This record gives sequence, C-alpha cells and structure tokens, in this order.
Amino acid sequence: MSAVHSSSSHAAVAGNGAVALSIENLQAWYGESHILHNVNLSVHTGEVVTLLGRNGAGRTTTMRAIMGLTGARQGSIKIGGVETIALPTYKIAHHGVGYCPEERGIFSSLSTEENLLLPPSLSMTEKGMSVEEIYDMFPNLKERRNSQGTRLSGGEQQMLAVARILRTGARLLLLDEISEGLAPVIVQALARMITTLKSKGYTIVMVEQNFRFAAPLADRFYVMEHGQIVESFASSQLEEKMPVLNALLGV
Amino acid sequence: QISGDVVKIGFITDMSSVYSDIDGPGGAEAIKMAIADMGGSINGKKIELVVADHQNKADIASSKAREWFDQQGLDMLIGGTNSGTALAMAKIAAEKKKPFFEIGAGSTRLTNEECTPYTVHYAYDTYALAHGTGSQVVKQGGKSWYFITADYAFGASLEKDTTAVVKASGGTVLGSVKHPLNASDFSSFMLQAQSSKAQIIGLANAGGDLINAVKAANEFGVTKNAKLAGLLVFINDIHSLTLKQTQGMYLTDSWYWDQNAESRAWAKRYFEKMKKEPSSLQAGDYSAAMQYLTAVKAIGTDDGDKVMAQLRKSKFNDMYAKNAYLRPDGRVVHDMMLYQVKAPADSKYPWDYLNKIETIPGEQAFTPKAESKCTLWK
Amino acid sequence: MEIFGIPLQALMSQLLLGLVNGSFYAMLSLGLAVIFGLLNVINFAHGALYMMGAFLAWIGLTYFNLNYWVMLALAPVLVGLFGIIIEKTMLRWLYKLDHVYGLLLTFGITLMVEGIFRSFYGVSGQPYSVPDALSGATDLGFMVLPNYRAWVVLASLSVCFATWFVIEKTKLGAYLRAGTENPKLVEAFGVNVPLMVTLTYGFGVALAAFAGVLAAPVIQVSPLMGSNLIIVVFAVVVIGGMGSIMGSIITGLALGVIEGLTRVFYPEASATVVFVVMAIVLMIRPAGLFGKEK
Amino acid sequence: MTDIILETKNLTKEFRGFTAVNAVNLQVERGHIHALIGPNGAGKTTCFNLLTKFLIPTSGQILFNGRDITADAPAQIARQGIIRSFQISAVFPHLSVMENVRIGLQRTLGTSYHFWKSGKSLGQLNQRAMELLAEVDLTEFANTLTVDLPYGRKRALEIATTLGMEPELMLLDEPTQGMGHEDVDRVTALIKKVSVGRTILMVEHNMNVVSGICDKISVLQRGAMLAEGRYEEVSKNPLVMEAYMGTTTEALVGAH
Amino acid sequence: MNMNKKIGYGILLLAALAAPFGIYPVFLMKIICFALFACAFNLLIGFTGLLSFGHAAFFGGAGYIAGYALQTLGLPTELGLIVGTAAGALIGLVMGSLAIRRQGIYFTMITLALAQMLYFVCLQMPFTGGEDGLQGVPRGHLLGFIDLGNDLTLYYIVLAIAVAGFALIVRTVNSPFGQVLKAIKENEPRAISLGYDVNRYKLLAFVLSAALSGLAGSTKTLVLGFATLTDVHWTMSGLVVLMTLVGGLGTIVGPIVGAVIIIVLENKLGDIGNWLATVTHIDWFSGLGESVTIVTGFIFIVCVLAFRRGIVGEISALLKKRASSIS
Ligand SMILES: Nc1ncnc2c1ncn2[C@@H]1O[C@H](COP(=O)(O)OP(=O)(O)OP(=O)(O)O)[C@@H](O)[C@H]1O
Ligand SMILES: Nc1ncnc2c1ncn2[C@@H]1O[C@H](COP(=O)(O)OP(=O)(O)OP(=O)(O)O)[C@@H](O)[C@H]1O
Ligand SMILES: CC(C)C[C@H](N)C(=O)O
Ligand SMILES: [Mg+2]
Ligand SMILES: [Mg+2]
Repeated sequence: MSAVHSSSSHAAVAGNGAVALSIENLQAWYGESHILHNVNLSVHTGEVVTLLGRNGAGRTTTMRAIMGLTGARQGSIKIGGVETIALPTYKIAHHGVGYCPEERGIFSSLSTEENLLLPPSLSMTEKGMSVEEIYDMFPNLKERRNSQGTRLSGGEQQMLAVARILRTGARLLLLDEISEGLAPVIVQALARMITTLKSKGYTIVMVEQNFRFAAPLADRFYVMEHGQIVESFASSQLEEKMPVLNALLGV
Repeated sequence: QISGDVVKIGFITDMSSVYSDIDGPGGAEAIKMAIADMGGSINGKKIELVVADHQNKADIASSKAREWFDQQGLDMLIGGTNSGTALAMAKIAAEKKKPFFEIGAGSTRLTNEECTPYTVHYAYDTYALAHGTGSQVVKQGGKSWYFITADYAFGASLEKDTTAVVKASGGTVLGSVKHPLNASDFSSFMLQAQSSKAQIIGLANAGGDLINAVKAANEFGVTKNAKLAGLLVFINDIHSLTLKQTQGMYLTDSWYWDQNAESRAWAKRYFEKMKKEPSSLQAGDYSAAMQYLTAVKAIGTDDGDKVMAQLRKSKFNDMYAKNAYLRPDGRVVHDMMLYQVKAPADSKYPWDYLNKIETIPGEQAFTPKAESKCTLWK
Repeated sequence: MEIFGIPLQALMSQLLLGLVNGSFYAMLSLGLAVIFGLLNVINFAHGALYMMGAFLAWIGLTYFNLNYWVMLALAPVLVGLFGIIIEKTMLRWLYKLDHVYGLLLTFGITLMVEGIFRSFYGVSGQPYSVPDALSGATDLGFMVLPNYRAWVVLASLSVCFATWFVIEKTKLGAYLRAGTENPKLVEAFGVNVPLMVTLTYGFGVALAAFAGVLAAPVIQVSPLMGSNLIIVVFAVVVIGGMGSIMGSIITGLALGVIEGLTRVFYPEASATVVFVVMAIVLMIRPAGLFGKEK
Repeated sequence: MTDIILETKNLTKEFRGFTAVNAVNLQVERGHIHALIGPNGAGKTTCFNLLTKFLIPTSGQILFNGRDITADAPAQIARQGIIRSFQISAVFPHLSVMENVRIGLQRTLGTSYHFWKSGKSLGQLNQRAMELLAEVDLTEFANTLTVDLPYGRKRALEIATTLGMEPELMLLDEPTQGMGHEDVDRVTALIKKVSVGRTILMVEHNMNVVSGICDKISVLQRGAMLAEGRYEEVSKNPLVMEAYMGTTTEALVGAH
Repeated sequence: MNMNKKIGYGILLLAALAAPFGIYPVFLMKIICFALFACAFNLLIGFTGLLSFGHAAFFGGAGYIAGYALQTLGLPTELGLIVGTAAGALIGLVMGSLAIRRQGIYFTMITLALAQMLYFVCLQMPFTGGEDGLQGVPRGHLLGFIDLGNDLTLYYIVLAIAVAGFALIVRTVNSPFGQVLKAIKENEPRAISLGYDVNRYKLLAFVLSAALSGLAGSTKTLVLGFATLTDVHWTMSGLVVLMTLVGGLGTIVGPIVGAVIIIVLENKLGDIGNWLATVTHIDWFSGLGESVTIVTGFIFIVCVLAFRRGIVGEISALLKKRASSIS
C-alpha cells in the first residue's frame, strides 16, 4: 500500500489555514529496527487530528519522532514552518510543542504540584495556563496537590499528565492515548477539555485506541499501518470510510 | 675472566615512593660515581649499571632480580631501601650464587635467620639503632614505651630489637600499633599511642612515614604528655621536618656528610649533581660499589664465589668506612655514631644539622656472636 | 576521665577523626549518587578527581603561590571543567549502553589520571600545611580539637546540606529529580537536559575536588589517596542504597563514626568494619538502608 | 463439585499504601481457558506476578491443586507446573529456536548443573523439541537465531517452550498483543489447540479472542473482582460495561 | 568444533610448546597464569554477564593459601595447588552468595568492596607476612619425583595445568549448565519462569570462575615463589578486566590474547619505549616504562569507546561480515 499524501484533504480542514506541523518522508529507527517508513502528514493550526491504527502500527513512534525521542530520524518535520529534524528534543519543545506520553510519565519523586510546576514556559511571549486555571479545570488535582505524583489514581495521573503540558504555553499538543484506562466520567471531561482547547486555537494531534472518544473530536483522521500512513480523510468522510476502517482496524 | 665481558651491577630500590629521598635516584647517582671513579672499566671490560624501582614490593624486586640474573648475566646486585624487598632479593642472589650488597634495609633477619653466603649487609641494622638511639633514650629517663611500627619486616625488626633494649634497661613496653607502609594519615595511630599513656612514643618507621607521624603528633598535642623517639632518622627527614620540629632528637647513623674532610669532599661532588647533601645510605651505595669493584679488580674475575672470598679477606677503607670488614654472617662491621639534632640557633650553614654525641665501635654496634642466629657463623 | 578504660581525650579525638572521614565519605557518596541518578554512570574516577582537587591545591600553593582559600574555590571549578570535558567527549557516548561501560571508562580515566600524577610526583605524597587562619588547636579540656579538623566537618556538612536543599527544595532540584526518573520526558518539556547532565557531572566532580582540597592539609597529598578511598565509598553507597540524598549524607557520616569507634575498641578491624557492615546490610536489606528495590 | 486447579483467597497486594490487587478470590477450573480482563491498571499483571511469586503478596493465599503455595519461590512454583508467559515477548534472542525449546526441556534431565558434561548430551532432547516446534508450526525455523523471527512467531516459540515444561497451568499475559490479524488468529487457534488436557489462565484485551475461546471470564477493576462468569453473562453485566467500555450502550464485542 | 578452530587451537598449542626455547620461561609461565586467570574471569562476565571487580580476591587469596600450604605446611606440590584452588572456590562461595543478592552495577561494587576487605584481612593476618608477603615458596617435586626447580620442566607442567583449565572452561561453556547460563544472561525472568533457580546457577558459575582463578593464582605462587598483596589488590581485578576487555568479552580465546598483550606491555613497555625513542628520535618515549598505568588506562578508554568487542571479537565480527558479503 502506498503512502497517501495528506494534501488532497486540505480543503476540508478547520482552523485558519497556516500549517502548524508538516511531516514529509519521515523515517525512524529504534536501534537496528526500522519502524517508520516514509510517513507524510500535515496539521493546520487549530485543527484536531487523530492517528488511528493497530497496536504497533507506529503511532506512538510518530509522536516520539516529532519530539526527537526515537533513535535515528530522517526526512523532514516542520513545526510552524521551521525545520526541526536536526534539533535536540528540548529545542523542538521550544517551538511550542507539548507532548503527553502514552505512559503518562508522572514523576514519583515529585509531588502533584511539583509535577505540575515542573515544565518551564517555552517562550517569553506564550504563557501557559496558570495553576489556578488548571485547578479550576481539574478540581481533583487541587485536592491532592501535595501527595506524591505516582500515588494518584490512574485517572488523576492522566489528568495531571495532560494538565502539565498546558502549563508550558505549547500551542501544538501531541496527546498519546490520553483516554486509556480512565473512567467514563473522566473521558467525558477530557472530551470537553479538548473541545475547549480547540476553541482557544490550540492545535492537537491525538493517538487514540478509543475510537468512540476520538471520532466526534477530530477534524481529520490518519490511519497508520506498519509504520506508514495508509489512509487519510476528514471527519465529514467518516461515514463512507467506515468499511475501510473496519478492514484496517476492526472497529 | 669477566663473565659476558662486562661487569654488570644491578641496583633495585625505591625510586618513587616514601624512601626515594633517602636512597632512590641519589643512590643510583652515587653508584655511578663509584663506577666513574674506577675508570668505567676493569681490565678493559666495561662496567655497567642497571637500575629498577621495586615500589616497595617484594614481588617486583625478586622477579626483577631473577630476570636480571637469568637474562642479563648480572654479576652483582645492590639492594636499596626496604627490608621486605631485601630479604626477597637475598634469596634470589643466593640461589644464583652472586654477591648481594644490601645498603638501605635495616632488618637484622638478613644476617640472622636468613643469612646467606652471598649477602653483604653494608650500612646499618636495627640492632645498631636499638642499641644506639634506643638505649640513649632510656638512659635519658624514658622508661615506658609505645611503638608506632611500619607493618613490614623492617618495622617488626626494629620494634623487636628496641623492645629488647628497653626491657634490658628496666623499661616497659605498653604496646604497639602497626601502620601500612606509606600511610597517609597518622592521626589515629598517634591517638592510639596517646591513650596508652606511655612516656615515649617510639617511631619504628622511616622516611615519609616518620615525617607524617611527627606532624600528626604535633597537630593533636600528643607531644604535651609524651616524647617522640625516632628510631631511624635520616638527614633528609630532618631537612623536611625542619630543625624546629626535630631539635634534640637522638639518632644513630653510620655516616654524616660533615663528619670529616674526606666525607665533605665526596659530599661536595655529590651535591653538585643532586643539589642535596647525601644521606648515609647514598654514601654506602658508593662505598659498596667501590669495594666490590676493587675486589673484582684484585682477582681479575667476577665469579660470585671468588669475589665473596676476596671480600672476606679484605679490609674496607674509603670515605665511608674505615677498617671495616665482612663477618661470616654477612654483616659489614664498622663504627656507628650517635648524634643529636641541633637547635635551630646552633645551625651555622645549610645542612648543618647534627652534633655527634659518641662513637659506637663496630664490635659493640652490631649483633654479637652469642646472639647471632646465623648458621654460617658458628 | 575514662570510658571503658579509654581516656576521654582519645575517645573524643577518634570520634572527631571518624567524623572527618565520614564527611569525606558523605561528600563523595553524595556526588556519586547525584551522578548516578542522572547519568546512570558509576563514576569510578571520583576518587581520582578528589585526588586532583588536593593536588591542585598543592600545585597552586607551590608553584603559583595561591593560598588555601583561593584554591578551595578554584580547584573545584577547574576539576569541574575537567569533568565537563570528560562528559562531553567520552561519557556522552555510553549512556545507551550497559552501566558497566561507564564504570569501565571511568576506571580507565582513573588509571590515566593517577598514572600521570604518579609520574610527576611519585607515590610518597606531598605535605600541605594547614592554612594559617586555622592552624593550631583549641584545648577543650577533655580533648585537643585541631581547628582545621573542626573546619573540615563544618565545611563539608554545610556543602552537603546545601546540596540537599538545592535538590530537594528548589526548582532546579525538581528538574534533577525528574531527570533522574525520566530524562527524555523532561527534555520533551523543553528543559536542556544534555546541558543539565553535563553540569551535573561537573558539579558532582567539583564536589569531589572540594573534598580533596579540604583533605589536603589532613593527609598527604598523594596520587593514590583517591583510589583507596573510593572503594570504601562504594561500600558506603551499597550500604546507603543511593536512593536518597539525605541517605548518602547520613550513611557517610555514620560509617565514619563507626570506623572511629572501631579504632578505639578494636583497632585491628578498623580497616574492614565498613565492609563488614556492608555484608550485614546486604544480608538483611539487599537494597541498602535507603534504597528502593527496583 | 467442580475441580478447581488454582484458587486465590483474599489475595491482596499493596504498593506503599496503594492497593493494586484487593482481596481477589479467583477460582480457575481444571481444563478451562479462563480469561482475566479489566481496564488498564486494574491489577491483572500484578495478579499474574503474585501467582508466580514475582511479587510477594501482602496478604491472602494461593492454592494450587489444593496445596498452599503462597510461600514458595518462583522457581519452585514453575517446577510444580505453573508456567507463565510475559506481556512483552519472552524468548532467549541469541539462542536458536531449537535451543530455546531445549532450555525448557533440559531441566527434566537433571543435568543442568553438570558443567563438566558435554553439550552433546542435550542431543537426546532434539526429537521432543522438534515435536513441540511442529506443534506450533516452527519446524522450518528450528535453526534460525531467535532474534530474526517475526513477532508472531516469537510468541509461538514462547508457547512451544512453555509447553515443553508440561505445564498443568499456563498463564498467558496478553498473548495476542501487538499482533497483526493473521497472527492473532493463528495464536488464538494455537491456544485452543494446546489447551487440550491443560488449564490456561490468560489476560487479554482482545474481545474477539476472549469470546472465541474462553470458557470463563473474570473482570478486575481497581484491583478487585467486579464480575465473573461466562462470556455471554459477563458481557451483558452493566457494571462491566460501565467499567470496561466506558459506556453502557454498546456490547463488548466492539472494544477492538 | 569446526576444522578451522581445531587448526587454530593446534597452532596455539604448538607455539606454546616451542615458546620456552626462544623466550624466558619464567616470563612465559607468568603469561600463562594470567591467561588462565583471564579465561576464568571471562567465564563469569562473558557467559553470565556478571561483571566482577573482585577477582583479585580469588587469585591472590588462593595464592596465599597455596603458598602457605607449600611452605609452612610442607604439603606436596600437587596438593598445594589443590588446596589453593579449593580456597579460591571457598572465597568465591562466600563472596558470591553475598554479591548475587544485587544485580548490575551494584554487583560490581559489592565484589569490589568485598575483595578489598579480603585485601585488608591479608594485610593483617600473620601468616601472609603483611607487606612483605610470603617469600621463597618452594617449588618442590611433582608426584614426589619430578623436580620442578628446573624452569623448563615447570613450564610444561604449568602449560598442562592451564590447558586443562582452559579445556574445562570450554567444556563448561558448552555443557548443559553453560546452556542455562546463556539463557539466564539473555532473559533472566524467562529463565526463572521456566523453573530455573537462577541465583544458584549464577552462584555456581561464580564459584567455578573463582576456583579456576584460584588455580591460576596458586600456580603463579608456585612459579614465582611468592605471594604478595599485589595479587589481592583491586588493581589486579582491574587488570584482569582489562585483559578480557582487550581480548574480547565472551570470546573463548580473547582473554588469552588479552593476557598476552597486557603482560607483555606491562613488562616490556620500557623496552618498547626505548625502541620507539631510538627509532623516532622522540625522547619522550623513553619514559614510557614508568608510565604503565597511564598506558593501561588509555587502552581501557580506547577499548570502551571504540572497541567494545575486543581484538578477537572485532576480528570474528569482521570475518563474519566478510563471509556474509561473499555468500
Ligand atoms: N523502544 C523500542 N525499541 C524497539 N522497538 C520498538 C520500541 N518501541 C516501539 N517499538 C516497535 O515499534 C513498532 C511501533 O510501535 P509504536 O509504539 O509506535 O506503536 P503504536 O502504533 O503506538 O501502538 P500501541 O497501540 O501499542 O501504542 C512496534 O513494532 C514496536 O514493537
Ligand atoms: N511495582 C509497583 N509499585 C507500585 N505500583 C504498582 C507496581 N506495579 C503495579 N502497580 C500499580 O498497580 C496497578 C495495577 O497494575 P497492573 O500492572 O497489575 O495492571 P494491569 O491490570 O495488568 O493493566 P494493563 O492492562 O495495563 O496491563 C496499577 O495502578 C499500577 O500503577
Ligand atoms: C631506608 C629505610 C628507611 C629502609 C628501612 N630501614 C627498611 O629496612 O625497610
Ligand atoms: Mg502507542
Ligand atoms: Mg498488564
């Protein structure tokens, strides 16, 4: 199956048209194993894009590659028009990217509040949300601000992980399986949060297992298989694409 | 006949560590001076010197010696400081039937239990130190002793011999603590000595160790209630510690650069090369090489047994030794001197450090026949 | 006055010595722990760098007439810079490999550094005198307290606690702690982790050099002073468990004191007591007193 | 009365105040394929770790064939016939496929400590090893170095090795995780095939697999047992739908 | 064993048999002892992945015990060696059962610390002779009639001992036990789940390695006639790590190659330096002899940074590459 270029579906995008993230011919390796083979995708400012795919299809790897967290990388990754393929991770972050990893990455040696305060502001101009705003959004966190990060319940840890990157002032968010293992109420809260963020103009790339969670939120979808993009379509095309998705993902 | 057409002398000593000041490179220089004074050759056969650093390790010393004898046709070995290495080398030399001149080491085991027909124990030994310095300190009223002892052959030997002297003069020994050679911090040993409440803290160590022990004693005020007795002190140690810290100390030695015109003349030549006055060991190195070469020249061969026989027949006379001779147990008998360190005010010129108290005649200075445990001297 | 037949004077003095040694253990194991946390490297060279600190003090005084106080500030900086060079040119390439390679590399560095100093200065050690301001001793009646030793304990405790404070109570410390757990993620937040790693190594190593300068007047400045110490410090690390900063400090001090007491009551065992304690701790708590079983 | 091969009584595991497994009473019937499901972090892997003693239970009991094995060491448990697989693939990558299987078999020879014996003495196991490889369709790969196997084949090899131990009870942790469709189907069929005469307890997120081959299902949530029963019953349980699906409007089938 | 390997071993053995006619036998024997030591060490790191930094304890400790048995107790030579080997094994058992409680880097630090403890014990025990060491250990007669005083005779005996030790190592690696070790090294949790009590396997490997190191140490004492603190000091542990690393961790002949190189370097560095100085007219080289540790450290660094597979490892990787590019 050949890689599908995303440019064909640009017409259907929400947002203001500027390209927030554009990936061309991305290849990535973990040590000797070649995981990503020519990934192409692009995301416009203000869009919510979801990467679909089976376990091991390479979605997490794509996100990690954007952050420079895989082994070797090749190709082109432009963030806000700036080429970042050769930059170290922390500089990539400074181009306004926030990454919420699959495994949450809550630090056990830090309290909830320290976890929250940890990420520095990425730039002088873009201030992230204040702690008060965060606490308004997730009252649970306020309640447990002094307990050790990993003592939080799974759901609370997930909230913390998401909240943490909102503090940095990043405008492009990479969210990997943020709904995993959460109670429905919290999943609903997350959905509301993403809608809010979108209305504030954030750009979001999500990886989701939970199709029913992702479907109503996303403007566009990419489907990955064996380290390649094999399908891409806008949410308006969702109905007609269902048979394909069924074949590819069994959803 | 000269084997291999060269007279090859080996010198194995501490070139880099605690004892390198006392002997080390200076000793090697002294031996070179002796070779030069012999004209560099005997009957047209060249004299060669090889030098190695044993790092105070018996294993290095003995493998080096063995290799030289086996591989390089070494004719004679001069052993430098450190009794442990000396005992090891003596065995090898005896096995290879080659003369072994030991200068720096003090242990009396070299001429007692472990005497060999090839050992020539040249400069001093712990018996002489104990009977010189040790008995002088007891005479001055130091009756109760505690030892700080270097934990190897030399320290043990010195402690043992001094203990005998102290006990014989009616003193008591309250105990001892052993420290590793080249110890870095003596404060805890000093405090142990202090808690024994002895009048005299006997330092059965030497070189850098002695220097550090004296310093630690001053730091913790140990000297307020007890007196230090350095049992083997060399001029270099006094130089490092300064007269202020050492004045009044007794020491027993075989040679002092300022003892007479002859010694001063030789010391001057040495000073030009090394920019330091020679220690008695460095003078001994020179003398030993000289006496060996003289013997070889006299009989025209470097055969080990013949040289030893010649040496036993001779009297040694040079700027170091007067009328000295080699006893069957391997001891070279010569006079020893008891000195006292001058007060800073009494020191008139550089390196003017010692006052002679008395001369101990050779016959009294070293182990008498009755006490000898050497089977070769019965 | 006597306690168990030991004069109070001697007992207290030995305790002081123990405390002094303990301060060195604490500073060195602290540095090891900080470095291990972020770099995953057991820095065998720690001892050699401690020695380098002491030697720099000596060299400064002997050749450049820079006094103790100048060198106390300068030597850690110089050694820290040296550490930074090591990290940037060598250690950097090993992070992805098994921990043992870091140990082997730093072992090689140790040999080289020691060898170089040895070839210049021999092994017998150089004397370094106590700075004038701290020379002499205070007679406390029950013991003579050498002023310099008191200063050593004071200085190293202050440095240890300052380090503890920075790591446990400040934002920078939060980065360090987080970096210890998951450096990649911290970097993804925009923190310059590579720089932090470099500086951490530099700091850990500077701590060792600081200890070295403190030690210079107490013991002979010799090329081997570090390697003999570092193995004891390893034992301290195994006992403490490298889990917490405070743990390193407390374990270090405690073992110094235990050693001091052993010297009073059973001197023969004083060289081995730390290792015996290690063996006992291993049998009872394999992860160490403050360590977490991973 | 049913024949219970494995039973836990109030099995509990706390991590510094956090209860990962909370008073779980699990009963596995002999000959069943029994599935353990539940949301991430529910305590399934921890349960496995407790059963094989990779973790020490905080309290509770584990009974195997009626015998209390709570105090036994991991290797002892393995020798009694409880063999587990891991969530991430567990093979010996730099041994050949054949050698992998032989490691499982060789303990029975009783020569595993014999460092003086020739390696050739292991040759007697080759035939049995080949049989096992045949059972999982790996015959042609016998001499391949294991790293070079595709992922699904590695899982198959792992099962072959496990079979070599003649386990009475096999514990499989997400055996189909990370597999493509064909692999999932193959491994599912394989599990069904090897379950004959054995008992299998498995953790699995893939409901197609669970519904296809499992005889009984236990649902864990927050460390506690939420529901138990046959697939048809459990999948209609509103509590389970709530906890696992996040919604009560759809049946479990569509989870993947 | 394939044909090439057989030929290789044959040539190696022939060279060893002929060597004493060209080279100083005592020096050769020293090399052989260290080669055996390095092989024993490699048995642990190369095949179980455990890096011990305390092997000097077995090597030196056994050396002392063998020396004591031969000298003070006057045991016959063969018995002295056996006692020494047993001592190595015993020290290994005690140290091993403590050290295997921790993994990875902690294991390494623990072995280092315990070995250092033994060092201090050896320093203080009266029978070891403290800093002086045991000197003049008699070589005696093998089986009561073969005089070992002759260097050449002893050489062949030592060679035979080493070959036997080496054969045992090769056998162990390929034995059922070796197979389990490999499995543990590759995937420890999996080995546990297959019913292997991995700590006991590791311990046995540790003890075996210690016993063979003990044999090497005892033989060295016999050859050189002394046992000293050098052999129990941690630098000795470092040295054997270096030999193995240079030759190739986990390769069968690597440690031998490494031992030869390092011992030759240690002993001949001065000559090499002098030769370099005369050839290149750069005076600096003549000081090389005093800088053994510097050079050793340098090799360590280079190996870790660039040649982690060691000489033999690199060569065989190269050959493999060549072979695969041809086919
Ligand atoms: N650290 C790693 N080293 C080697 N291979 C890896 C590593 N991480 C992931 N892989 C492999 O890369 C491939 C893609 O993995 P990735 O995590 O990107 O998948 P995914 O689409 O995110 O799936 P999942 O739903 O499991 O998160 C998989 O085959 C996986 O085994
Ligand atoms: N060693 C540990 N220390 C502290 N908490 C732990 C530990 N191991 C597991 N936990 C916690 O226990 C809970 C149960 O974990 P477990 O791995 O058993 O979940 P699971 O049901 O297997 O989930 P998954 O489906 O993701 O594999 C989780 O919240 C986890 O964070
Ligand atoms: C010169 C000396 C200090 C050597 C010491 N006397 C010894 O015998 O070891
Ligand atoms: Mg993923
Ligand atoms: Mg799990």
